[in-house]
Amino acid sequence: MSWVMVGLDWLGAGVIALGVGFFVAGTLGLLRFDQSINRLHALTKADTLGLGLVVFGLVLQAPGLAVGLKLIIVWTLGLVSAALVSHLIGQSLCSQRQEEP
Amino acid sequence: MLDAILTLLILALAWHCVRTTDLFEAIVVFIALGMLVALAWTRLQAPDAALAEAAIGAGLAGALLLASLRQMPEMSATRAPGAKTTGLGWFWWGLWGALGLALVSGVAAIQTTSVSLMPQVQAHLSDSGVTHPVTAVLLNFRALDTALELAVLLWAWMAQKQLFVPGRQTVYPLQGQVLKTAVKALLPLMVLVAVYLLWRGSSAPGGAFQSGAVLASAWLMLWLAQLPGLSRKQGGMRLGIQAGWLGGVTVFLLVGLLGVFQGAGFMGYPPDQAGAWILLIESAAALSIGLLLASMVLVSMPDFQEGTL
Amino acid sequence: MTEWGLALLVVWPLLWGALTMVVPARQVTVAGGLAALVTAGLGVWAVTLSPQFLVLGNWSTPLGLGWRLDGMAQSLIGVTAVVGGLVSVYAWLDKGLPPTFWGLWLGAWGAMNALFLTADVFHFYVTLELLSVASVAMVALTPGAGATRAAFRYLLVSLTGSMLFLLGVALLYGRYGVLDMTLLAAQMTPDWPSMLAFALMTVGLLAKTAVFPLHGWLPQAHAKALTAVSAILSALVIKAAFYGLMRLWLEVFGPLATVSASWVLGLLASAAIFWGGYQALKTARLKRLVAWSTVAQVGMLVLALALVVQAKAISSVPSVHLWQGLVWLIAVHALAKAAWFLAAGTVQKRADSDYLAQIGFALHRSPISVVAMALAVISLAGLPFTMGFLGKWWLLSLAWELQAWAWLLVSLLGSLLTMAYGWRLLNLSLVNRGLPQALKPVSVARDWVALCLALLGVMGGFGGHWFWEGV
Amino acid sequence: MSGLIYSLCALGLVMIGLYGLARAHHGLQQLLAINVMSAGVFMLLLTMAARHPPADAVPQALVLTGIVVAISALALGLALLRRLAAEEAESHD
Repeated sequence: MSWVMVGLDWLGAGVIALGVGFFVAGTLGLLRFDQSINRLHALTKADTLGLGLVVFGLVLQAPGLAVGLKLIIVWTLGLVSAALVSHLIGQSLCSQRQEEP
Repeated sequence: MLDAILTLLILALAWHCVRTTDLFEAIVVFIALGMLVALAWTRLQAPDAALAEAAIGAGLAGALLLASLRQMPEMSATRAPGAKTTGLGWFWWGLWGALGLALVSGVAAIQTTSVSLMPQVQAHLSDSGVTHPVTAVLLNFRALDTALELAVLLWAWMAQKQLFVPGRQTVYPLQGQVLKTAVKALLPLMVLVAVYLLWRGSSAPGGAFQSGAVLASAWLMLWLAQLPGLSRKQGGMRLGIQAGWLGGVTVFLLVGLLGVFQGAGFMGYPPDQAGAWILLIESAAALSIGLLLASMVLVSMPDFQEGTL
Repeated sequence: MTEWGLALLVVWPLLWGALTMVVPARQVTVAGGLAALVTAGLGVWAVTLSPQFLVLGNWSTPLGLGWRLDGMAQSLIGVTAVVGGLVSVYAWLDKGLPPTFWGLWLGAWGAMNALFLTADVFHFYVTLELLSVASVAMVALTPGAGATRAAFRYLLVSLTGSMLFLLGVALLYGRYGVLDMTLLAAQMTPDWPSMLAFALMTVGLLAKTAVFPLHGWLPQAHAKALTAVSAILSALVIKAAFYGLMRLWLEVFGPLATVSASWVLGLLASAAIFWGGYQALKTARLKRLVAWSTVAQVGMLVLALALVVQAKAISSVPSVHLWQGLVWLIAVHALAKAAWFLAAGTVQKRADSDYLAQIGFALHRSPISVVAMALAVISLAGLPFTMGFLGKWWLLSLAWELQAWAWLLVSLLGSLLTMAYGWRLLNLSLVNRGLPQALKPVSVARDWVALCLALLGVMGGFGGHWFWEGV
Repeated sequence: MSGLIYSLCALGLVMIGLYGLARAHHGLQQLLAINVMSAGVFMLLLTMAARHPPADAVPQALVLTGIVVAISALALGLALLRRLAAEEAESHD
């Protein structure tokens, strides 16, 4: 194993740790905020970044190109579904708000 | 270490799920529990079961539960204040504890017993038409189990059709093109994943169940985005849907009868044709599972009307 | 040929049941009814075959699923065919049945045939689940919140029972590594995991058989259901779970089913006989009375099972006709209870009321149904010249041989109770006619179907010689 | 060792499910409790499969069958509850 590989491994581990930190922050936000909109905010922002970092870290450690590409596809799908779901939740919150007053 | 943490988390969530008096919270916790249980099952080297549990046990069950919750009366889940306690509390706790202890000691006694059907499975794997042992067990060695389990699904759906009450609530329609566009883009991908899972099932974890679950969610997304996918107004579509419901059971049982005809026994295949028959059965089963599960979730929606399926 | 027949026994009702979903509603009765009659024919034919064991897909047993056609399975398939066929005729005549009934009933029938045939404990669980789903759905065919609630309760009990059963299956697999009943029976050793599995599976099936104190769901579910459904549930579906108990106690867990274990069964059975009888004496409603009678009669079956277990455990007792006696009792109860429920349903329909106080006149105007009920009651109580008499005689002589005086007394008292609550009903038709009232028109053919079943239950007694000496 | 942990977890789920079933006051809670219990039973089967490598395929197949049976029963139970709610709402009107 060359020193480049070792370096990439360590770098990947660091990036993953950073990503996990974002996840923890997002989860904290989910638990601490009291309004659904705010919770959504915490989740989408922090978790998207967290997922990106974790995937990036894993790509750095990936044994081959195929695995790396698969990881990137996972990340893309994650992004799309997160955006879609949060959009839907936001819409339903909006329609609830219009209903209430 | 990881196992211990996971176990504790699962037990804590399960406890919370049955303890909480807020039904919504209980359901959300149940969904999270399903995900963690699936994770635990991958640790137990059971990727097939884990995939199915994550998709069906947590995903679709969660959708069913949440959709049904909106139609329940606001019944309090707490004990009515006037309800009398029977005074037998200690008795039931004692019984519960004794059963728990009995189970733990019983399971501990067989923890290292080395009995298994795996050698048998491996010895006959080459005659089964597939190379993935779980698929071989499901579709060949114990094929009638699987056929009758598809029947359970079909009969449960038959019952739900009978029990159907049209939704009374109105739900605000979603505005904008975001969902439609996204669904149009994602749908081909989901179908591709379903086909891939089905194909992969013959040699690696995957198969009709997992594929069916993906198809079910694809259909549900079609419906949510109000794209024309499940509308029964067109005659051809209606026939197709009905054929899809019945397809899994009927194809499976008919191929089973064909086995008698070919001398391979009821629910058996000649070894050289087994792979092809299994693929046919799995395709029909995946379509059936997908359609049935999607239909079950659809009729549980609060705004679902009979004509729209 | 044989394999075709056995396969069709399961496949035919399931395929037709599934197809009723796409058949236009007007033709469902014809399609379903014809399919049911063919199923009945297949079942009767299966009785004439020689006993055999076959493994599906030409595999060998620990790997493949075994099907076993032995005397016990054949008898149950035959009873289901006869009773199911006649109930199907009744259902055909009943124009008020929703078309979904046929799909559900054919599914339940296919599930029962598979359940009787299978020799695999996990496959038994799958068939049991299919049967429960179809049965629960059949209960829910009755409109109204009461029936829906009863169906939900039935589902919960049924699911819990299945889960306990499956837990036992998991323990058995962990201990022995096989799922086939004959292989399990051959290896069974009385150790802790096996005992635990035995207890769990028994409790699960006791709940599904509605044995005291797990009977609470039955009177509601069976009384609220539509008439044909009540007959199917009480006469047949309960017996499927009881058949599981028989297989477990007499076969799979043979070495574990000791005399002391049989005492537990006997005590539960006695409680069921007295409690069911007491409630049947007390209730004010017609179908409720018949349903409580089922609780008591299930107690009688379990008592018989307890005696058979004792007889098997004490080898000094000449143990002839053991499972035959049990099967005979099952047949007696299936025929009599189906007849009773169908007759009661016809009367209830005529009077348009389920209250005993309001059906006097309708009873008076339904002589055929009254005769059917009377024959059913005397067969259940075990009066001479009926099928029930031979069953009761067998039971009493077995108790006598075993010197089990307590159980002897209980079964005699059970007969007295049966006559007492049966008399409540017959008394209404003989003495207390009530005021003339307008009756709903109901076809007399339906009375005749009930009478056919009841007559079979009586005439079966004359076939006793062939049965008891032949096997 | 990890096998034992997961067996205990499975039994824990079964016991929690039983407890939940006993104390539930709402049909939905009862269904949830039964499903918690069934997850436990399935997990027990899987621990039985994972005792010795390679993992035994038979219990895994049984669990797949069980999952589909469980969701069918859950869906039927929920349909009954929805029907019940509608019928009760009707009788109150």
